Amino acid sequence: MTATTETDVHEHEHGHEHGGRHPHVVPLLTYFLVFGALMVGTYLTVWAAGQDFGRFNTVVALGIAVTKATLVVLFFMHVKYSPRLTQLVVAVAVAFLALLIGGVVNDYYSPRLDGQMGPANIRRE
Amino acid sequence: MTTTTSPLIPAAAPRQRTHYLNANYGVLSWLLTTDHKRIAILYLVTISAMFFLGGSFAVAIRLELVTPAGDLFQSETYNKLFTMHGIVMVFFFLIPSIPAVLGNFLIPLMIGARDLAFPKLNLASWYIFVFGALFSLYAIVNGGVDTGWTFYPPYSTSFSNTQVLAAGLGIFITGFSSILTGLNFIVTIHKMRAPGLTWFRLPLFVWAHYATSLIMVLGTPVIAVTILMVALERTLHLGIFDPALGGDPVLFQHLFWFYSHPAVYIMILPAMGVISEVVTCFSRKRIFGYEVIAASSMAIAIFGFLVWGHHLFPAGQSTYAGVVFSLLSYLVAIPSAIKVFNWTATMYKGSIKLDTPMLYAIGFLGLFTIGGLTGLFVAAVGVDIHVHDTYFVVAHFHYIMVGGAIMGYLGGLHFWWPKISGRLYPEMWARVAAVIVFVGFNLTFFPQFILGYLGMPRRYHAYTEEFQVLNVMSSAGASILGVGYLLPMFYFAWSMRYGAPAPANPWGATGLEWQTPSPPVTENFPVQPVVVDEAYEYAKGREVTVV
Amino acid sequence: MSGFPLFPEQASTIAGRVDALYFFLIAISAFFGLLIATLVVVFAVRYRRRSPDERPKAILGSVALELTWTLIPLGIVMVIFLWSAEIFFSMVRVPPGTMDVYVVGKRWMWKAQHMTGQREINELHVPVGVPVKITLASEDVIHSFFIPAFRVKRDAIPGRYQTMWFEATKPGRYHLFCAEYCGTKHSEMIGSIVAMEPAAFQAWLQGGTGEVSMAAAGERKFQELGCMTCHRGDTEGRGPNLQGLFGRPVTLAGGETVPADEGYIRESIVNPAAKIVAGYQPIMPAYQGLVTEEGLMHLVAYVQSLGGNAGAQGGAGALGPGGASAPDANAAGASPATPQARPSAQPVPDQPRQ
Amino acid sequence: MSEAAHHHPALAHHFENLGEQKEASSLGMWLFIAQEVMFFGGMFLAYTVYRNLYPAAFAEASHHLDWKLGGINTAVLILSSLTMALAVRAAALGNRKQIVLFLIATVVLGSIFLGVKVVEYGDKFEHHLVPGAHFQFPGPNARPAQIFYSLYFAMTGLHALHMIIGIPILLVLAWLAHRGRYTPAYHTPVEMTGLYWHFVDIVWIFLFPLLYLVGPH
Repeated sequence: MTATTETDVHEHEHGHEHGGRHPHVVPLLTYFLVFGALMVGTYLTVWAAGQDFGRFNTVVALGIAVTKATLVVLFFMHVKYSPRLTQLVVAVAVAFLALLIGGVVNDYYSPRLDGQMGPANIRRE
Repeated sequence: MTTTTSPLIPAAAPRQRTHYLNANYGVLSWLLTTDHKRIAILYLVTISAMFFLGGSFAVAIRLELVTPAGDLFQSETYNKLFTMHGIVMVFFFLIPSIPAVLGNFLIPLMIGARDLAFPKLNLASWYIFVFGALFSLYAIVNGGVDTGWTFYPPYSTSFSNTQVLAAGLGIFITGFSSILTGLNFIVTIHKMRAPGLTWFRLPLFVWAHYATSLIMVLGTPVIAVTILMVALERTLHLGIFDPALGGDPVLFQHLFWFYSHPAVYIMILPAMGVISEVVTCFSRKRIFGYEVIAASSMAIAIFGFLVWGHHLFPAGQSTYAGVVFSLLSYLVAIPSAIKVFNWTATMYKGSIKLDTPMLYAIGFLGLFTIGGLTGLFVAAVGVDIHVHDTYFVVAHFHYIMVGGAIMGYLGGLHFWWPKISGRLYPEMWARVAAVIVFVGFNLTFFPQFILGYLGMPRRYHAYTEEFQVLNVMSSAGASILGVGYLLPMFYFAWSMRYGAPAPANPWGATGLEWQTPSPPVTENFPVQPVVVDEAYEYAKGREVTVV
Repeated sequence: MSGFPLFPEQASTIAGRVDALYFFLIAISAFFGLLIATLVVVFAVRYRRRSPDERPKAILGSVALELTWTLIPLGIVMVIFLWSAEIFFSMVRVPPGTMDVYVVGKRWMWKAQHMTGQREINELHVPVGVPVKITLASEDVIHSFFIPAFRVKRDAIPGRYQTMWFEATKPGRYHLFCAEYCGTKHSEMIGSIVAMEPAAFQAWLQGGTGEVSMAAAGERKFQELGCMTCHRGDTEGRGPNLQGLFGRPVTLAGGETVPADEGYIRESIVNPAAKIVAGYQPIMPAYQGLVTEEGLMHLVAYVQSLGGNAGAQGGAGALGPGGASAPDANAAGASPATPQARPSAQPVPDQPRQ
Repeated sequence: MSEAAHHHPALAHHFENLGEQKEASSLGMWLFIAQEVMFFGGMFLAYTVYRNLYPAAFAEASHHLDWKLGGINTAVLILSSLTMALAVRAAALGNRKQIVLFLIATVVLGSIFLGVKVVEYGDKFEHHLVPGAHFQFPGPNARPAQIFYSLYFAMTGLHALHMIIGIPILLVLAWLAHRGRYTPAYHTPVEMTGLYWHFVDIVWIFLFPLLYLVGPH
């Protein structure tokens, strides 16, 4: 079932040549560098947990985890070389996750005026 | 979207033309089909069965509420009735109805594709849906579940001894059917549009389903994991919502409504897509404000995720969060209002023919407007404190779901029935049914607004005497509505056998799906169509001559 | 079926304001509903299809119209929003000087108790013209204390206190419903609120069944559970001194300050380790499941009666370790063997005072 | 249209060519992963809320977890992510022996991970740290700690379930690769399973610090 009229109307927005295009092959070195970075990241996570950054412990731990995750997404999952649509899907997923967690935790942390005890009433010095 | 002289339709359609219905026979040809059109018929049969099952529960509820004392059923039975009415109607009829039946059938046709992106996944979605339905039927047969369709802990986790696990697993499984259908639609709409079919030439039906699919893919997993946590708490005592351990039942409500509010947009957006198609066709005019309506669909899908907190106003949510959710709920009402204004403007200076689909569309406009406006009442945090969990809210969401989604579904079913079945349904009977549905619906649910503000709470097996008259009116309306819903089943079945054979384009509509013969051939388009026109191009008068 | 009401009574200060917004909303809905309905009907009739091949002119849209029916509805809904938010704030903010009532929702009945000890089941007598603050608790599932005539509703959630308030304006007997589905007899968990003139209410209060006041009942419970072994009148006890605690901010071990309201006191009894007062050891056993909600309310009322500005926030300096000298040295050293997670049913084993 | 692409057995009838089919599959897989993000997101939300409500109890409960085993598991899973990526790369280059080798390596590493989990779960049963009637936890933080362990078992259990689903798929892929099914022109299943496996690894990258390393130990 080939297209009837080979009019030039045949414009898909992602203009790629026909036939199985050769996928982008990531060099070995990149993979091993990323792997190394991830192992260092794991060590850092353990090390950071031992330190006492006060309230920033969670922020540091999550920061390391997010960088590791970004490395995996960009290089192992090829998002760095993927079409913009795939990158958009990743962004939307992360945004909605943030909306879910942020939206609900916000309720626990906004003040209550009915005088009832809630986490929001705890004023951190 | 028409090509000039279309070579698509063989001149004289011979009687024994093969199409997707008679391409092959036998049960396996249906149960193992990957043709999106046959899968749509499978869904049509399944959800119609679930609709009448849910409807029977509704009839039982209305019968019970004729008398103030709960004397028809025991309270346990009544609690199971309204719970199962909710579960069956929401998860097994309203959410799949338009996307799985009309969406599955029409999206490939409307974008000029041969099938959805993942046909096997489409069939798998139907099996997952049926498998989930079986779980819920098992729960219903084995004593039912009495937690309300909302499964609020700690009642659902530690106090109810009914089939909560089976019903929960049923919903958990069926949710994946919804996710995979949404995934299928998004990929199809992105990757398989006909040449020349740019995003702003797409029919608004496709836009509505694209927005709905976003909600399905991003929202449904949240309720899946929530029901999973309730199931884990009931079976393995993983006490996540258990107040005795310091767990917080309000956290469940956040998680549940994070999906369940966008779910009401899953129900209404496809109906809006149908209305856009029907109103333009029967006014024979370009849609008024195409880009605005398409943008409104997307805005509703995205804003829909920001407003779930209005279900928690009296539930101990923090004061400021409540006020913020009230504000956001008002912002999400604006796109719906814009759409109604645009549809009305489309009818201006049109050439309007009041066939059945248009009757349903006009009914939708009336009822959805009332539903949307009463949404302003329940979004007002001050008023909602009074009307929350009363019959005012019940009336509000029935106006949206029954007055909006089901009217849209029936309108769409009538509009595309010739294309689906290759037969014309009896016009007179269909118009009678539409009027009965409209009258029965209003008599059923309008009194409930008054009952609600009087303070009659939801889910009450017995109520105080002063509410009886309005309840009797509502039950009377329900019987009329029931008749109105039974009629289509008969004359649609009748038309399969005795209906006049349908031409390719009985309504003279634009759209690629009307350029294939009725019913379409298995591969939809003998020749890949190329789109040169804008959406709803009625003025040029070049649509295909009616065969 | 005598005549049936179409509109609920207005019997509280907030009812009039809620109804005013309700009528405004009805007016808006009626206007837009009729506008759309008439337009649709008029267009359907006036522009009905006269000949089969009629081709109306294409009208693509008009930015002006789109803007008008975006901004006008937006303006209207903002007015509604602000109006409703203002009503909500006054619903939530408890005025000072309220008459306190403790209500416990228990599967399928409402148990109310006045500070002076009167207990009522599925009924609540309140004086007209006096703001009444209700502290709601639930012993099992989520219930919802709903009085249609007063236009107020609040969920009773197990594991925490919820407060609501209202001020009756008209004497009479009004419906009380449970609005959150709570199981088999959800529809029978109803009752009535009896609003009375203040004088009549006082007479009713005097005629009570001679119940001991909540504070007294709380004190008896306090003795019975042996709380005084740690919470002593002076600053020697292992637990914080409760004199004048109620309503004043407390400094916690982590440096945060928390207002000592009913919810804080209840949580400190049920799950004490959640918030440790600065300078004290987390040695208090959890009484979750050992004290009924009513018992907890009695204890809270008792602590409230120990002075301190009841209900007012802030106030005197943070109650912290400054005042109390470190609990006697040996107690801090050899922290007594804390009982198993589930202290046995009998009252707290006597702490051997080393 | 290159003729070879036409008659490739894997080209479905409704796609123009293999490239378009692969893009559709890739978009479909990424949408599935977006859905999985929200699926795990619900549990991460519960974790976030309860950790904020009971910070001390979570820290104390977390100290009963063996962070060394958790650390080893993290390293094992990151290594399996590497071998998976190398398998996809080998498929793109058409090196059949390497595909099979790396897929088997990924399966082995995944099994090691699950083995360590079995050890950990067994240890929890011994120490009565499994929520329910027999849950025992010293000190006043017993109840919130039970919520921590409920979340621990729910999240790591769901994560392990995803690995239990992934491993058979990898074995099937290894078998098909061994029979030469995947070529540079067509190796979509390997790539899609790679995306799934990397996602499961990312979930663990977050689970490890959030469950095992709460508060200074």
